Amino acid sequence: MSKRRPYVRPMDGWWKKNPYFVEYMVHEGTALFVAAYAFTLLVGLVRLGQGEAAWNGWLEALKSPLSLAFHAVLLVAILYHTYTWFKIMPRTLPPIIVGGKKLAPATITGGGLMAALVASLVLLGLVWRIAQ
Amino acid sequence: MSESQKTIEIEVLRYNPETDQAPHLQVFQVPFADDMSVLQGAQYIKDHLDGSLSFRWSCRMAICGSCGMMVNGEPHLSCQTFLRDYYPARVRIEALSHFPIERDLVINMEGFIDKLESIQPYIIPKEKRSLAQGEYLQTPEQLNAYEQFSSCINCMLCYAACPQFGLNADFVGPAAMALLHRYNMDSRDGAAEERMELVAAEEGVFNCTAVGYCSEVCPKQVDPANAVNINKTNAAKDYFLRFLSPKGGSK
Amino acid sequence: MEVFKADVAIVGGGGAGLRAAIAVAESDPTLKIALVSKVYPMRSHTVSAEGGSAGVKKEGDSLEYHFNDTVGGGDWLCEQDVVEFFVSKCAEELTQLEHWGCPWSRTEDGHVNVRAFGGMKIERTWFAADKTGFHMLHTLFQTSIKYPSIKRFDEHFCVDLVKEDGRCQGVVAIEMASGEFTLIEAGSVIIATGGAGRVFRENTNGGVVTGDGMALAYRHGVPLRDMEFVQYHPTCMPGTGLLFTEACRGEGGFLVNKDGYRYLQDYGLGPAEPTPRNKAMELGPRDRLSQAFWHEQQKGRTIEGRYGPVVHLDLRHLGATKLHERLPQICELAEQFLGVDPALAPIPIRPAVHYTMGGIMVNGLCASPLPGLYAVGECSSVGIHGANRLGSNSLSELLVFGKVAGVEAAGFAKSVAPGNSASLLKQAKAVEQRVTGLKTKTGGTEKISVLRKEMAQTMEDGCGIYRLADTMQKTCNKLDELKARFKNVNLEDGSSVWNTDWLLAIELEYQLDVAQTMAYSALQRRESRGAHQRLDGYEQRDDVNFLKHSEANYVADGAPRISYGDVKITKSQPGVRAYGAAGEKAEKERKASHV
Amino acid sequence: MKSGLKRSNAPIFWALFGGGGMLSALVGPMLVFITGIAIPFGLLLPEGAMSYPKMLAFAQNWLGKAFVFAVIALFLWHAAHRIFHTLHDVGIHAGVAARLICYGSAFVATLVSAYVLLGLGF
Repeated sequence: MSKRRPYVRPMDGWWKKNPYFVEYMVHEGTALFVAAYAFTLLVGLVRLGQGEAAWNGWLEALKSPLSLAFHAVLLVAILYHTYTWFKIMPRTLPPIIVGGKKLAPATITGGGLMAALVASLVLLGLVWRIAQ
Repeated sequence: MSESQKTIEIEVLRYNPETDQAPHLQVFQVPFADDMSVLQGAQYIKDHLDGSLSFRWSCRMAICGSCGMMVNGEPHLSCQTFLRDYYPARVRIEALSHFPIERDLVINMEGFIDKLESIQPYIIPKEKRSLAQGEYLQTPEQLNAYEQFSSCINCMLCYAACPQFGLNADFVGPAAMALLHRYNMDSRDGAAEERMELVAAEEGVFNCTAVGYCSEVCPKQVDPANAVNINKTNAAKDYFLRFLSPKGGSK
Repeated sequence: MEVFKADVAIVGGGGAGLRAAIAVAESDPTLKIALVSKVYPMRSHTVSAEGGSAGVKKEGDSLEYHFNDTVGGGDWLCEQDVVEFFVSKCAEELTQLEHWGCPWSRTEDGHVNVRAFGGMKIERTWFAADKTGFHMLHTLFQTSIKYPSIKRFDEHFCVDLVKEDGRCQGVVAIEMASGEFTLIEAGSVIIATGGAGRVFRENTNGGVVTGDGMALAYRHGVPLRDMEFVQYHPTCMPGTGLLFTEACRGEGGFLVNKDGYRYLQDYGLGPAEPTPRNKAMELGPRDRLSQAFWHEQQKGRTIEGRYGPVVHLDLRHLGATKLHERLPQICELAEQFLGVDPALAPIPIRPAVHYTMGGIMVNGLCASPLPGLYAVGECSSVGIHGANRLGSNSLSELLVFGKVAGVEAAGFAKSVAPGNSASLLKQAKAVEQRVTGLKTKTGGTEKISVLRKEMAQTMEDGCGIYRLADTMQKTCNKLDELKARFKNVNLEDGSSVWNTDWLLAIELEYQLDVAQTMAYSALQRRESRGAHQRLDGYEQRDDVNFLKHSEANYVADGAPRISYGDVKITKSQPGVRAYGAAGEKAEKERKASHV
Repeated sequence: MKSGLKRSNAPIFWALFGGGGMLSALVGPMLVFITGIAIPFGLLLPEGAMSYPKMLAFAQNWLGKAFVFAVIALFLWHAAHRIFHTLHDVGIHAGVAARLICYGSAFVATLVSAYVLLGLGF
C-alpha cells in the first residue's frame, strides 16, 4: 500500500499573495469601468432614439457633479487599461523582425501608446469639426 | 572569516504525508555567507540540522531544472537565488505553487510530464531525409525563429507563476505550449496542423488570460506567454478559417 | 512487489540510456523497454555538458586525424579498434541527432558549424551555443516519447541486479515517491548511469553523479577498468567547482597567472600566439593544463582567492557581442555566481574533477563479461578515452555506443529464453529486505553527511592532479575505514515517501566502492600517464610494465583486487605525447619516418 | 496526443474581447473625456457639439452608426469576457450562470443598440 498522499494547496486569495497578481487583478478590474462607460453610452443612444427631450435630459444629467466625478474615475481607469493593454502587447504578438533584429518590447509598447495618442487626437479633431 | 559567525533564518514548508495532516512551517538557523545560494542553505539543513528534509536538486548551475522552489512567495531556481538578497531577514522556502506536494519541497510533476508527452515534442519532418543526404539546411535566421523556445529546462517555475494552471490543472500551460511552439516554428517540422488539435482544445491556449508572470519568472528567457498568445491567434485563425480551407484545419 | 516484464531494461535516462532505448525501439518495435532513471530523464547530468560533440565534418579533416588525436590524447591507453569504429560513426550519429531536431549552431549557409576544442587537430566539435549537452539530452528525451515501446520508470532508484543461470536477468528499483520496490525482469540489462565525480570534493558534477551503475556491476563481479584515470577540468569555478566550458578557450580565451602571463608556454605547449592554434597553448589537452596549474601554484604564481589559489580565464578580448552569442551560459554563470562580467574582467578559475575515464569493463560492443549485462557512456570503459579523454569525445560516445548497446542488448534479449520468474522474485525480495534494513535498523551512530565529506576530502588529498604513494595509501586506508564505519550508519528518516536520507545512504555505499577502485588502482599504477601523474619516482610513462588496463575486481568485505589486461594496439604505436610547436615537430618526424 | 479533445469555442469570445480591448485602449480615454467631461462642461469643445440635431445626424450617417455600434458592443464584449474570467479567478466558477450574466448582458446590449440605431434610420 502506497503511503503517498499528495497535498493540494487551496487557491483561495491567490491574487493577494504577490504584487504581480494584485496588479493583474487591478488591470482586469478596468473592465468594470469599460462596461460602465458602454452602458452610459447605451443609455444615451436609447434616449436619442426617444427624441429630443429625452436626449436633452440625458445631456443635463451629464452635467451633474456626480457625473463629472464618475467620468473622472472612468477616465483614470480606462487610461490605465490603455497603458496595461500595450504593456502586455509584446508578449502577445509574434516577433516583429526589423532589420534582422527582434523589436524590443519597450518599442512595441511605445508604438502602441503612440497609436493610442494619434487615434485620440484624430477623434478629437473629428469631433471638433462636427462641433463647428 | 568573520562571516562564518553570521546566521540567517530559513523557514521551510514541511510536509510528511505519513505524519502530517497538512504542511507546516519550520525555522532553521543556517550559517550565512554572501555567496551562498538558497539551495546551499537547504543542503546545509539536510546535512547538519535535519536529515529528513527532502528536495530535488542536481546540477547546481541552472540547467537541469530540478531545484525550483517558492522563495518568499516567488518561484525561483534555488541554485541561482542567493541568500545575500534576503539577509538579514528570514527567508521562506516552499514547494512550487499550484502543484500537489509529495513531501516537503518535492512536488508531484506527473501531470506536467503527461502534458509534455501530449504535445508531440519531436520533429515530424516536412520532408523526409536520409542520413546519407546529410543534415537539413537551417540558416541562423531559421534557427533563431525557435531557438528561444527550445531553451526551456522544464523547471516549471512558469506553472508556479500561472494562476490559471492553479485554478485548472488540465490547462496545458506555459512550458508545454512553449515546447509545442518550438517544434511548430522549426523549419524541419511539418506537423503544426496536427498539434493544433490540442492548442485549440478546451485544455488549450484559451485558458490563458495573459497574466504574463510566467515569462517574468522564466530563468531562461523563453517567454512562454508569447508562445501561448501567438497560438491563441493561430487557433482563432484556425477556428474561423477551417470552413474556408479545403484541408479544414483540425477537427 | 510490483513486477514488470521487459525485454531490455536500461538503468539511467541520460544521453546514453535514451540513445540506447531509441536504438532498441527502432531495431524491433515489439521489444518492451524499461527505462529506469533516478531522476526525470531531462535532469540527467548530460544536461550540463557545455562545449560540444566531436565528429569529422570540415574539409581537410579526416577520420585518421580524429583517431590520432584521440589515441595520442589518451596516452595510448585506448582500444584502437574501438576508437577506429568510434570515429567512423560520430558524424553519422550527430547528423541523426540533427534529424531529430537538435538545434545545432549553424553557418550562414545553413550547415552545422564546428568549433575548436582542446587536443583536436582540426575544428570538429559540433555545438549548440554553450548548451550542447542540454540540447542533446532534451532532443533525445523528447524524441524517445515517440516510441510507445519505451516504458519509463522515472524517479526509480536502481538498487540491485538480479542474476540467474549465470546471466543478468533484471533489476530491482525503488519508486522514490512511494518507497516501494519493483522488480523489472529483462532479457538483457544496459547500465548507463554516468560517472562518479561526486566522490571528490571539488567537482563539476551534478548531485546525481554517484557511480551507482559502476558499483552495481562491480559487486556482481564485473571489473571496473582504468578507474585511476580521473579527469580534472582546468577551468572551473572556485568553491562550487562549476564548469566554464573548454569552448571558452576554443573561442580564443587565454589562461594567465597573477602576472597576466600566459604560463602554458612554460610547459611545452607554446609558443604563445594571439589567436588559438589547435593542439597548442590553451587548446592543449585537459590533463596537461590542469597539471600546469599545479606547477604554477608551486611556483607561487597563482592568485590567492577566497577558496584557495586561482588563475584567470581571460575572455575580454573576444568582446561582449561574441561572448553573448557563443558563450551565453558562461556569461550568466560568471555574472550570477562571481559577479564578474567576462567582457570586462577575467574569470577566476581552478581545476576540478570532471570525468571518470574508466568504468565498467565492456568490449567494443558494450558487452560486459557478465552475459546479458551491457554498459555505455561515462559509467563504462569501452576503451576510447584511455588515460585522458579529449573534450567533446564523450557526448559523441553516448550517441555512437548508445546505439551499439541498444542494438546488441536487443539482439541478446531475443536470443534467450524467459527467466524463472519465481526465482527472480525471491532474489528481489531478499534485496528489498536488505535495502529496507538500512533505514529500519537502530543503534547506528554514523551520519551519512559526515562520511560523505570525509570520503570526498580523502579522495582529493590522495587522488588529485599529482599523486604520491604515501598519500594514496592513506586514502586507501581511509576508505577502508569509512566502509567499516558505514556499517554503523544511522538514518534520521525512517519513512517511505520521498525518503532522500535513505537514498543518499545507498548512494554513499555505491560511492565508497567506486572510490576504493580509484584509489587502489592509482596506488598500484607505478608510472605517470595521462591524468594519472606521480611525483614519487614514477614521473615517466612506463610502457614496458604499464601499457595495460587496470581492472579492479570486487572482493566482498575487502579491498579490490587489481589485475591487468592488454591494450589493443592496431596502427598507432605509443609515441611521444607532445603539443604546441613540439607536437608539430614530432608529427613531422613521424610522417617522415613512415615515408 | 490525447484523444477525445474537445475544440474550445473561446475564439469567438476571445476575438470580441481583443477587438473591444484594442478599441477601448486606442480611443476609450478620449471618448470619456469628450462625452463625459469636455462637452458637458464646455471645456475645449463647445457644448453644442452634442446637440440633438448633430447627434441625430451622426447616428443616421452609416459611418457614425457603425462607430457607435462598435464602441458600445465591442466595449461590452471586452468587459464581459474579462469579468467572466475574473469571476473564475476569484473562485466563482458559476459556469453557465456566470456565462449567461456576462455574455448575456453584452448580447442584449448589442441587440438594443442595433435596434435603436436601425430605428433612427439613415
